[in-house]
Amino acid sequence: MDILSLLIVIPVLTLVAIAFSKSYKQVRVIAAIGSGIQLIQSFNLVWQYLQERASGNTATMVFTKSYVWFEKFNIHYDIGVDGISVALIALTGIIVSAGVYASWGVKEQAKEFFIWLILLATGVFGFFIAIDLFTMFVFYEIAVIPMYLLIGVWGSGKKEYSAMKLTLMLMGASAILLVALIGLYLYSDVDGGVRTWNILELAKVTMPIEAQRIFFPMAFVGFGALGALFPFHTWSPDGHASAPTAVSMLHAGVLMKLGGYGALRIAVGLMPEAAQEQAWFFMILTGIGAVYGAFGAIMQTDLKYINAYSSVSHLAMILFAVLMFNVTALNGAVMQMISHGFITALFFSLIGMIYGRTHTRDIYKMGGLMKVMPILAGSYMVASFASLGLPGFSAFVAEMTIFVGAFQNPDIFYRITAVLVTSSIVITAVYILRAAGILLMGPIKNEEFKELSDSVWYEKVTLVILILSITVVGMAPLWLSNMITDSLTPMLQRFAAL
Amino acid sequence: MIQGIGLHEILVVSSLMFFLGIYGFFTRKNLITILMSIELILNSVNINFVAFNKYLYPNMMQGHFFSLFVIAIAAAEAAVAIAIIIDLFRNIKTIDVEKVSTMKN
Amino acid sequence: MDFQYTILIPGLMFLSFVYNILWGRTQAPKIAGLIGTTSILIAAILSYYTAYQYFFNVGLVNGTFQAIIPFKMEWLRFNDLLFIDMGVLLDPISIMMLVVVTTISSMVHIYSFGYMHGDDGFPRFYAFLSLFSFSMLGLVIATNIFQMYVFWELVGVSSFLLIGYYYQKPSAVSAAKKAFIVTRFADFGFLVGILLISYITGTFDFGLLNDPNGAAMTQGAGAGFLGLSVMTWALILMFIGGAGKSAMFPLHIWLPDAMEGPTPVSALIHAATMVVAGVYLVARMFPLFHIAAPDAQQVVLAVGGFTSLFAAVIAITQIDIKRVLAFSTLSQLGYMMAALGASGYGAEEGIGYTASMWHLFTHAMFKALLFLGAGSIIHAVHSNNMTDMGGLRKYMPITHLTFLIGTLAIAGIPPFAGFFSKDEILVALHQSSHLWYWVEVVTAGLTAFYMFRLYFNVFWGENRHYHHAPHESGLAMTFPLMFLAFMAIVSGGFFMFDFGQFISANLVPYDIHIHWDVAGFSIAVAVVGISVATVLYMKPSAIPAKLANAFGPLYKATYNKFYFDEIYLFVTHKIVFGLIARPSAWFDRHVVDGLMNALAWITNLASNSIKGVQSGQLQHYAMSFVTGSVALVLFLLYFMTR
Amino acid sequence: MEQYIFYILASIILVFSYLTVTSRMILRAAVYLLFVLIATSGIYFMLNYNFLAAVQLTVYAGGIAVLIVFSVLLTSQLNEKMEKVTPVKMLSGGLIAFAGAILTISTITQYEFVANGLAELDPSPKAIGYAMLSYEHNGYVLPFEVISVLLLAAMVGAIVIAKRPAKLLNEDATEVDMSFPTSKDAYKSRTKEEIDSLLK
Repeated sequence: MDILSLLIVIPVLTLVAIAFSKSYKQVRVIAAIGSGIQLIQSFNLVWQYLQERASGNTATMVFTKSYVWFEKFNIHYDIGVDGISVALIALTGIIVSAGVYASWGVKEQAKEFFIWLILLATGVFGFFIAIDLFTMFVFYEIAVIPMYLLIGVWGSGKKEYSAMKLTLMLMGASAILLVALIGLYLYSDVDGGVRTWNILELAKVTMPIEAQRIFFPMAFVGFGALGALFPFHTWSPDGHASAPTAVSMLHAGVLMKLGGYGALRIAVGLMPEAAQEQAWFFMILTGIGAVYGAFGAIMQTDLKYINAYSSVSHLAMILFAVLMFNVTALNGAVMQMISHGFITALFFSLIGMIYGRTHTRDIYKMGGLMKVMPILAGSYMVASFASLGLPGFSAFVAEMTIFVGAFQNPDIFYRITAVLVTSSIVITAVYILRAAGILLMGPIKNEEFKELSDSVWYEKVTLVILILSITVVGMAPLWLSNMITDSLTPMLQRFAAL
Repeated sequence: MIQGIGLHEILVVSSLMFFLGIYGFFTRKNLITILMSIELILNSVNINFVAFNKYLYPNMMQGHFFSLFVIAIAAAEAAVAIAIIIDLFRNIKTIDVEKVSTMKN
Repeated sequence: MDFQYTILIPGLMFLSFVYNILWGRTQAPKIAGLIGTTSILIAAILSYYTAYQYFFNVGLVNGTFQAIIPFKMEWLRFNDLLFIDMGVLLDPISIMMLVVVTTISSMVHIYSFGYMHGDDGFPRFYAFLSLFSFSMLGLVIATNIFQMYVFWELVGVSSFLLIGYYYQKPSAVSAAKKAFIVTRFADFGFLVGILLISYITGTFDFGLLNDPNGAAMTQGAGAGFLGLSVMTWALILMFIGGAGKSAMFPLHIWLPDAMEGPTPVSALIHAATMVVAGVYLVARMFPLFHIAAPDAQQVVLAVGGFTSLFAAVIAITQIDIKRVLAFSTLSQLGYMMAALGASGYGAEEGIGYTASMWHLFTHAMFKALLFLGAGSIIHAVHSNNMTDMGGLRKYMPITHLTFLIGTLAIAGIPPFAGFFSKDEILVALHQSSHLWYWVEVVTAGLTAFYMFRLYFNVFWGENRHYHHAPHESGLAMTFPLMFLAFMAIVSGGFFMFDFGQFISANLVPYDIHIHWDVAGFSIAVAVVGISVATVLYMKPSAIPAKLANAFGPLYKATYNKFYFDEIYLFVTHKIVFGLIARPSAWFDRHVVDGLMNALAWITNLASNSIKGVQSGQLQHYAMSFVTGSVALVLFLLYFMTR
Repeated sequence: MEQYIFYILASIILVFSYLTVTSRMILRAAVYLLFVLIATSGIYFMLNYNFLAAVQLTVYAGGIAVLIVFSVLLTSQLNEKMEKVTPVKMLSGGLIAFAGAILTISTITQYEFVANGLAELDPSPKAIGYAMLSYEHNGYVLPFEVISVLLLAAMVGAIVIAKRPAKLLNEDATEVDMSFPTSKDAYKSRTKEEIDSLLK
């Protein structure tokens, strides 16, 4: 069993074990053990990867394996990782573990809940290790579908509406995406040879510009919708507001990163010419998204809506950076994926915990929580500071990398959008502090809230895992940044040839 | 062969009969009358088979046999259909085709 | 000399922060305080030792102070040229700042033992103090702009946390938010400035940027916008960052509100250390400002000069003693900025630079003294308002005496510290710009007036009826007062008169002379100010009220700080929130989301109308089947026969 | 002579077909159908397919028509007229049927059928019997067997369906009620709601 396939096998085994377990207590213990092993395996992978690179392996992808899956269309189960996917796999491992602890309190239909949750994680892991477009797409769909049930069944509020909206919009986007992928496949033999879905092979193909012009926007929008590209982001506020805690965490933390990852690796990575040609248009969209999401967040009163809009703003930066075509910005994009994954997961887990106590998410109904639950409130402050890009936390590193990268392009249009996107740090500060100020500070508004308890052990585990990750990346970013930069080199060589 | 009557005449008769059957099938609401319309349609087809056999390919018997089999099948079909109709009537007290839509929802 | 241990100066504070924030709550409050105080005292001793070693043994090589980088590590790499190092840069101004920060911070740590005694959040308070000290120390020893920016943000957040320390008080929360957001807005300018400079010069490093013969001096000269070169724009943007942190007009609005924080915090952050970060930034980038972008330097001069006058005028009418001090801080920061703006590059021409740094040093001492004194008063009276005070000199002799020393120092009366540094600033302005010279002279008179108004109102004047008699504070609070009073006397001319020996724009030591023509005039102006205050406020009298009436609208405008808060409120709430945020939230929920919902709705509608075809009616199906067949046959016939 | 007989048969077929599909008295419709079937067998006789004509008479006219008449008797009130056909339905159905008929007839009349002119096979019952059981050329043993199985299946099916006790009518009755409802209201046409409530 190779190290990458283990990443799929472990969750699948966990699924089987959960299916045979009796009570919700067993289920959650099994899920915790399974995700724990997965987490260790993810870190092991990071370690193995660094060893492999240190030993002088400079292949674009390492640990590659290939099995024929469907001969007729040359579909393979092709797997392999580079620094970017390794980093994102580690992110996924961490957030899935944290998510399992965050759903420790799920008792109703716990077995089904954890099965769908782990299945979702399986899809994400598969997506990150796959380097065959079709296999990638299959895993992508595996990741998206459980979301419908998780929100529709275990959600709150107008969950059916949200679940339906989320699924339909993502399905619509993936339909467009599939067209683009098939397009890539059909054009993969323009240089002669057989058609292929393999990313590494496709990267060598001189894709005709006419084809790129059609398929690039499809691929970018297809992935972008998952990455909350304006104006295809509206599923995200509703979806997050209705989703149960762990699902919000996983969704915003990991699943939405699939969009950025795909946009980077497939849309821009395989069709750079068209990407450069059409970048201006998508830069406008992402520029708007970054600022407009932040402005949208100012006026929200529901904690989850605030955070969802903040995600729109932060994810727009990822897509923005992806369009910058230089090593710094792309590096920043990946760092932002990881950073935002941690931070937004922390936010959603905290919101879930606070909601579990106060039974409201309306910030105006709460206040002075710092006094009542210092640990949760303190963690919320940490999340807030991390989110508004305070040094020492991961977002600062990521955002600064993006900004510096964006400024490397001398074009005046790029410059202006870069300043526009940069200005979102001010607006972010406004809405983050507004929410934190109303929620945590000031007098306690509701007498009943004085009786509320602070965090319990499994909540602390969630918080510690996430805060630790945020600060480690924030304080010692160099290794991560180097790991990502190395893996960007092949792509940059292609850009340089333009 | 019928003296003085060509294939065309027979076919015209049978197609008129056919479309009368069709018309009945469209407009009738009672299941039994619909069944009757179907019998008309089957009969018109039988006439066609027979006529083609007789006029165009007298050296073979395919049309003839086909008609025989159709009659057999028609008998079976009528038996089953009427059994269903009766059962339906026993259960829901109507054989109005527009009201028998409980399988729809 | 190996200065590697200097990393411990911020490092200790960081450890103290981490320990206190994680485990502070679980222990006796005193332990947190002790840990914080011990760390800062060790850091202070290390700083003094470093200063001694640097200024007297190691620093001077060939008649020039060397920049020493004893520690440096790569923290983040953007590309081959641009990377962020975390390191320690030792040069005269950074070492001076180390001394200032650790000294004031030590005093505040000690003082807080008395002031914050019995408060619930005692460990939290010390944790945040440690965080602030760490960030500020990291800022001053930054080796490159980006490291500075990193710590710049961190001091911003420590300031937020400490202003909002009494988080259950809505006014404190909104003041904290205001401070953070206003400085954040300024930091946006700073950041864009950094990005522009990094793009122009391809480096963040102070050494490369500030080399007077380096490439950076000319790289941004061309390709301008609105008639100013790129470098000028970049530096103006960076100055916006500095202006935000140093609360220069028009970004000054957060500082008076920041007085909602505990008084030791005001002394440490909002008087002595953090607010001078902007001044320090300009001083740090001074060669670039002066050589590469003289226009930007003019902006610094104008903003600084105007702020000092503007704040002094407002300070006259305020009745909250901490706000009076806050506006005086603004005014003094304006002095420092103006001095930098007026300075030349070189030894004698660079007098403004030296004066600015010197004033930074003396101001830190006497303003911290004044704030801590004010804290002592508030502690005794339980009110911030002058109208609740009077005749306190009998109850609080030590506070009274030290406060008087601080007041004299800020008023510019020799031989107290403020006189010397302010005199040098006036000299520098006299040399370069007469307009701003006169503005600052007037400001000096106003300063003397309003400080003595404060002094007389609190310690003289009417004896109020207190609920329980005010009493002198304990040793933990009076010791820092005495120490800082001592510093306020000696940091001027007495034993470090030759500040020019240590700090000059081009790092070459030189001698400073007192220019008695400028100095004499400024003393005279100060004395006039003091006299007027004495006449008006020493004994209870009706004259101030009459004057206030006589200047009705003007008095009202100054009392309301020229309505700047209201303007900002209007801009933020009505324009930003009302005209941008609310519409965009609405737009998103209704138009963008509405489009998506409309799409779903149309699909639904279409499917509903098509659904009718699947009626479940056999006859309908048959009819469509036959219709279709007929149509198909017709179609085929038509095409087959044509 | 034969010509006229054919025209008579044809007109019987068409007239009674029309009556079959339009008559509002259901039993009459069944009888009209019987006439049509008989007339059809007449045509078979004229074509000299005597065996087929006999089968048509016995199976169709004798069997199926009687079956239909019985089912009519079982399920309908004999003196009750069926509802009138709505004009929309009549129009749309008529139009389509008419269009189809026109199309078909015009096609037929335009087409020249060519006979192969070979000698006629013997359509006597004996020959038919041999052909039916022959597995050589022009033998039909396979369809014959298939039809046999089909008939068996249909027989079983018809019995099973029709024999199923009417449980839904009287669920609390101890004995299964096999009788048909006789009261008049059992025959009135029912709304959908009533049917639903019956089905519950």
